[in-house]
Amino acid sequence: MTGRGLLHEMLRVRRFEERCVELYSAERIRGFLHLYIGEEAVAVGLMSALEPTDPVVSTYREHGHALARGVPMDAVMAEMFGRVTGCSRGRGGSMHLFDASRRFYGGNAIVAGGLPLAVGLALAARMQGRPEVVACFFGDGAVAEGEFHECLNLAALWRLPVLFCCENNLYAMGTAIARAQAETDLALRAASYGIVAWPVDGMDVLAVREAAHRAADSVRSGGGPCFLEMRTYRFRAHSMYDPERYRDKAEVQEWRRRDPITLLTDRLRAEDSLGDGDLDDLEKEVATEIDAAVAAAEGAPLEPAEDLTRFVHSDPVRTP
Amino acid sequence: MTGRGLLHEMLRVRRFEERCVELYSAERIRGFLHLYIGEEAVAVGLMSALEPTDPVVSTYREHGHALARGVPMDAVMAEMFGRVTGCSRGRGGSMHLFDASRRFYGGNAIVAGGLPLAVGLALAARMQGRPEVVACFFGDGAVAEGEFHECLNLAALWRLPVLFCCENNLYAMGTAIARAQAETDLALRAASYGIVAWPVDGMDVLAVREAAHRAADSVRSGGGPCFLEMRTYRFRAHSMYDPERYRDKAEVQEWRRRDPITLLTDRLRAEDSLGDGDLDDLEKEVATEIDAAVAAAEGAPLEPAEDLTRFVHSDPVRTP
Amino acid sequence: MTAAPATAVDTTYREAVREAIRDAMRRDDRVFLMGEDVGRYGGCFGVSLGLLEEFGEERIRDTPLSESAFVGAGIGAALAGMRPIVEIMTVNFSLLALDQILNNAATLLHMSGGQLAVPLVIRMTTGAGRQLAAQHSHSLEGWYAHIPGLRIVAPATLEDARGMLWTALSDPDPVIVFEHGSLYNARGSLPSDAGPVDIDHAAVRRAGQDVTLVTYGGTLGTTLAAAEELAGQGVDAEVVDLRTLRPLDDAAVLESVRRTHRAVVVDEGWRSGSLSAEVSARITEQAFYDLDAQVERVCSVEVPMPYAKHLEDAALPQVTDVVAAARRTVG
Amino acid sequence: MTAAPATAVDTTYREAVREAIRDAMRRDDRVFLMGEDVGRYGGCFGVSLGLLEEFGEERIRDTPLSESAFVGAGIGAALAGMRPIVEIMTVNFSLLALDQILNNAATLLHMSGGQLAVPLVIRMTTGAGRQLAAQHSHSLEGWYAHIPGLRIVAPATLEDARGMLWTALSDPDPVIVFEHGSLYNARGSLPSDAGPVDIDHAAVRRAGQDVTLVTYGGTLGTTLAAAEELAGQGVDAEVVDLRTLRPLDDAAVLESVRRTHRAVVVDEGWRSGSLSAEVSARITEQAFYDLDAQVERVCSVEVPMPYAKHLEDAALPQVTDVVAAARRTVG
Ligand SMILES: Cc1ncc(C[n+]2csc(CCOP(=O)(O)OP(=O)(O)O)c2C)c(N)n1
Ligand SMILES: Cc1ncc(C[n+]2csc(CCOP(=O)(O)OP(=O)(O)O)c2C)c(N)n1
Ligand SMILES: [Mg+2]
Ligand SMILES: [Mg+2]
Repeated sequence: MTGRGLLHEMLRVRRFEERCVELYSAERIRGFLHLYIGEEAVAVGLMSALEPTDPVVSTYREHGHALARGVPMDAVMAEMFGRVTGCSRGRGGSMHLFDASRRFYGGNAIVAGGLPLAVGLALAARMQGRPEVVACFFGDGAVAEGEFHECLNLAALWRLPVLFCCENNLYAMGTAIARAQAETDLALRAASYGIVAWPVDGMDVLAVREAAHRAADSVRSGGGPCFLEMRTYRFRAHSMYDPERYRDKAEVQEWRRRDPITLLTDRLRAEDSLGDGDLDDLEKEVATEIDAAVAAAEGAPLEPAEDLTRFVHSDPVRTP
Repeated sequence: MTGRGLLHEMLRVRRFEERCVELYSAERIRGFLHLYIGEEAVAVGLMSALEPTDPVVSTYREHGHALARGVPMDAVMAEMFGRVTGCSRGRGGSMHLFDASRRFYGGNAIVAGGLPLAVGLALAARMQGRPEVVACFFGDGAVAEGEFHECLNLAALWRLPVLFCCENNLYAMGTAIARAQAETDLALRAASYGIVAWPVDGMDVLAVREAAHRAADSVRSGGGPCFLEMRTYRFRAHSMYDPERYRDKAEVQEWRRRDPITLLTDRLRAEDSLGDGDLDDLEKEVATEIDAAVAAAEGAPLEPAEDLTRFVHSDPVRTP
Repeated sequence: MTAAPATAVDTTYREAVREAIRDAMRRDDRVFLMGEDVGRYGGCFGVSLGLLEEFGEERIRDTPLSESAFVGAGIGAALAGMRPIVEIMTVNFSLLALDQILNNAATLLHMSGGQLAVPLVIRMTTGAGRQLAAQHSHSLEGWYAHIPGLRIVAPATLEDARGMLWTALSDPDPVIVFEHGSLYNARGSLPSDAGPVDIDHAAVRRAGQDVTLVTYGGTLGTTLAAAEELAGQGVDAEVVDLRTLRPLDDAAVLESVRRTHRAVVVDEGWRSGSLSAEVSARITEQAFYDLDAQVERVCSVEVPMPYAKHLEDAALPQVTDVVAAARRTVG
Repeated sequence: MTAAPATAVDTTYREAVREAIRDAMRRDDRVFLMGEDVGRYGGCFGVSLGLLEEFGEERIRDTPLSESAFVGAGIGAALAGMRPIVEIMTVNFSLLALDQILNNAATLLHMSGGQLAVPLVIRMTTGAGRQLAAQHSHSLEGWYAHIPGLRIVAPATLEDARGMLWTALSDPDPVIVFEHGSLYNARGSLPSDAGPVDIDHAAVRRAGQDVTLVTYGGTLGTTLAAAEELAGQGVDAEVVDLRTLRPLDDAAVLESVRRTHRAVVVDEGWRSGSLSAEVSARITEQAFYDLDAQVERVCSVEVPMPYAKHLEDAALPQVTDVVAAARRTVG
């Protein structure tokens, strides 16, 4: 993917999220909504280094992961609207985006709850002889959970092909990392399991992409799990209900100066890979895509309530 | 406690456990029975460095912990017999020895289940301004559990007065440590939380005692938690149902050459602190104590079955 | 000297819980509040807002995301003489601490032969209805009500939100308080001197004589609305709010059913194996010959809760469902 | 070519489970067994003894003590096309993995709109009766039977121990198998060609016409013994073994109760909120006018299980309790 392509992807995420805020105020989207604004470089850089067959396990702050993975925006937006055309038929909403065809294993709203799945997907890949890398996203907050420990140990012990993608945005809701972790250097924490781990500037999409390539190569070639600590920041509140009492406006401002989109734009401009009208073109393209997604979602049908109990169990196999 | 005293304590545990085997065969003791034979130096060395007011949290392999802590042998033996005179009224059995008066918080049969209690006991001590050290015992197997991680992090983060006493006997049931832990150096694992941690020869009671003193002093003086990895070995099967298919007889033999009781005996003899008849005297004293405990247990009453539901909740407070 | 007369104060369920915590913290310095984001953030539902400023970091204690460790730490602290209030953000996350709750908090006293009491209070939010989807919408009160050694309470009114906590803290044994997430914004008034209430008895929230509607927590509103609707149809329903889910106040339920001869249990839990099953079984066991009809249950449909509003509505007990069930018993 | 006629083979419940695992491993190379000490040790109850030697370390996979991780890993492996059998040593430890079971295994299919099926089988030992005390004696089948998306089975006979596993593995969705610890040594004979059995239906283990005794798993023996004793007293009891605890085979239970007009549910779980409550509630809901007496329940006393034998006996359902309950319904 070109620099321009990465920029396009980040813009898609950013503008999508911004539109979600409006749609939330308009009560088109409900439930919990966790925005990815500020962290776009992580998902975009990471996904650009994966193969389409690589499984991805995500969190509840996963719009960016889903979009960057290639889940169609129409399907994501329709999901937020609770429509049957959504990528989870409207059953999941913001926190539970799924796309089996793209090996996007969702959308998990239990902090650290996705890590064991990633270990299992990796185990299956190994047992079946498939050279896959399982990308597993989680936040700094997840690192305190017991499951984190169990899974890092298991993946390291069995040398499973898991790429642990830690999105360290310095807060778990209102809890700053120093008030949650005895060891705030999360790459060091991972390294204590004998896992190759290093910190990455999560605001620099090119740095993330490069690190992801290196890590994925190592994992894919049988080197065992890797751990990337992507140092990033969320520019917005934890969710739509968060008055952000726990951090200074100044701190947020400081980080906004390292906006991943601005950083890449400036870089591409400096390199002359982004012409004068290019950004506008991209913005227009993105706006058109989002408008279409919203329009499609608005017009899409709801799942009939009679289907409520469908998929509690698999549909009976129809013998032909 | 003198060297002779330590030897006496270790002999009490060893002979007690040996008698338990007989009593198990005779079906006087039932349920699960986990012996401490081979590991006596750990409990005895450790407890000798604690204050009577220091809380102790233990495991299901805790006869040695209880005896070394000073829980009367009569009460422990009666517990194994299921008698109301037992230290848990016969309700706990081998895995659940309690003695609140000695701040012995039991006897936990969920691996790693005691660690959170220890963290809480330490928190209370701190909040109440009491200079206590909470000694928390657990095995190498427990290190893989999520609770281990959560508790080490919490204790380190809050700098709580916990002394983590890891009994690394190299196996969790039939699973050798290298097949359970990606990082088999458990002191290193603990150190990754910023906890002062070091390995100790768990077969050498004097080494354990010295390490425990140093660690307890550090913890008591506000230095935050410490972690001792006591390297030891269980000479007998995991429980009475274990045919020990997972380890070589030769390995067991090798470790038996470092029997903690023999080691101390030899040392005391070499130092001339143990005279010719002394060991015999100790043995006799211990045998007498055990005989008396067994006799008392045999003769002790059962709790009336009508009291089965008593203590599901606290007895109603009787206003005078 | 005479006490100033109590005035009525406009408030919310959220503020009532906060006031209960504040009151307890002031009364007893062994009390402290511990959980994820209870301090700086003010509680994920804003319940503890302002308490950090008043009581400081030691007593309003933010924890890492380590449910098992901090719930277990609450148990340990209780063993050593503190009176912790542990907040688990929601019941959905409480499963991560269930081993500690079942195997330690509920068990230590009995297993130690009466030596180790655990005076711990755990608060957690429960329930659905806010489009939070499958992993954030459970009603698992029934599971906790299965555990010997625990007392389980479900404040459904402002008075209970304000009053149950201190009584729970005064209990020498562990108590779990379930606060339904849809209630926090409920408005009403409380006397300015509102204080502790009993946590032993069910309460009749509406008297009636044709059918007994038994419920608790988040479905009390639905059930009262159904009773109104039934009244319009000539059916005079009595509404019993269980309040305490363990131990159940059988006597109150049976007293009502013996008068009305009919019962409907309304419970937001998944039907099979929910608390409603226990209530139904007890009614039949103890009042079989007083019953004029089968005991009916209105519960959630047995599906992971969907996000889409129309599906969530279809999954949850609605007023019309309660009305229909009641009519089946009198029909 | 004709198949050799099946002969009867003397065996035990333990061997029947082992044979079921071996058979499944041979039939389908996507199947593997994972859990604590299933390999080198041979399984904490000796169930998997010898399988490591036959199938190797990859497919008989010892895990660290990390219940949440390895159960979740089973879910992940199932998502990716494997057919894992995850062994949790005992139900007591399964709480540490309950979040994974409820929020992932049971939920992913529905929450993903039908995209992600989880063909996973979890086996665990359950129950009391061996003086293992409070933390090793739970019967929590009822909790698992509350969870939509799961199928729960409880083999009570050698035939079911041998036959349920393959059927469970053939299910596209998660199945939990509860093996009662007191059954492993049960002896009996099985045909040499014993194979898969259905996991949809309850089974009548003894026909009778005066009262229906409904049970499952570890209490089937107690219940059959009670039926014999009742026969001696002139009461002809029918014994229904539920076999599958979710979804419950209502039809079978009701068919029997409609004939006998009386029912007793026997369940080793703690009485309040146990599976027996659900069975009782369903009987009353669906067969109220067929009942001649209240539905009775015989369950465990609601205490953490004590170690001492006489106390454990007093806490568990005994033959005399079942007899007495049955007599209350016919009395
Ligand atoms: C087990 C669990 N505990 C608590 C929560 C409530 N919660 C949701 S998000 C969150 C913060 C997670 O922080 P982090 O892992 O850093 O991810 P971020 O939100 O910063 O992306 C919390 C506490 C939860 N969803 N799951
Ligand atoms: C959570 C949990 N999982 C499994 C078990 C079963 N079990 C009992 S002891 C044991 C081994 C523990 O090993 P370790 O911690 O090294 O202690 P040791 O027995 O060697 O003293 C296991 C797996 C348990 N009791 N609790
Ligand atoms: Mg974060
Ligand atoms: Mg060990």
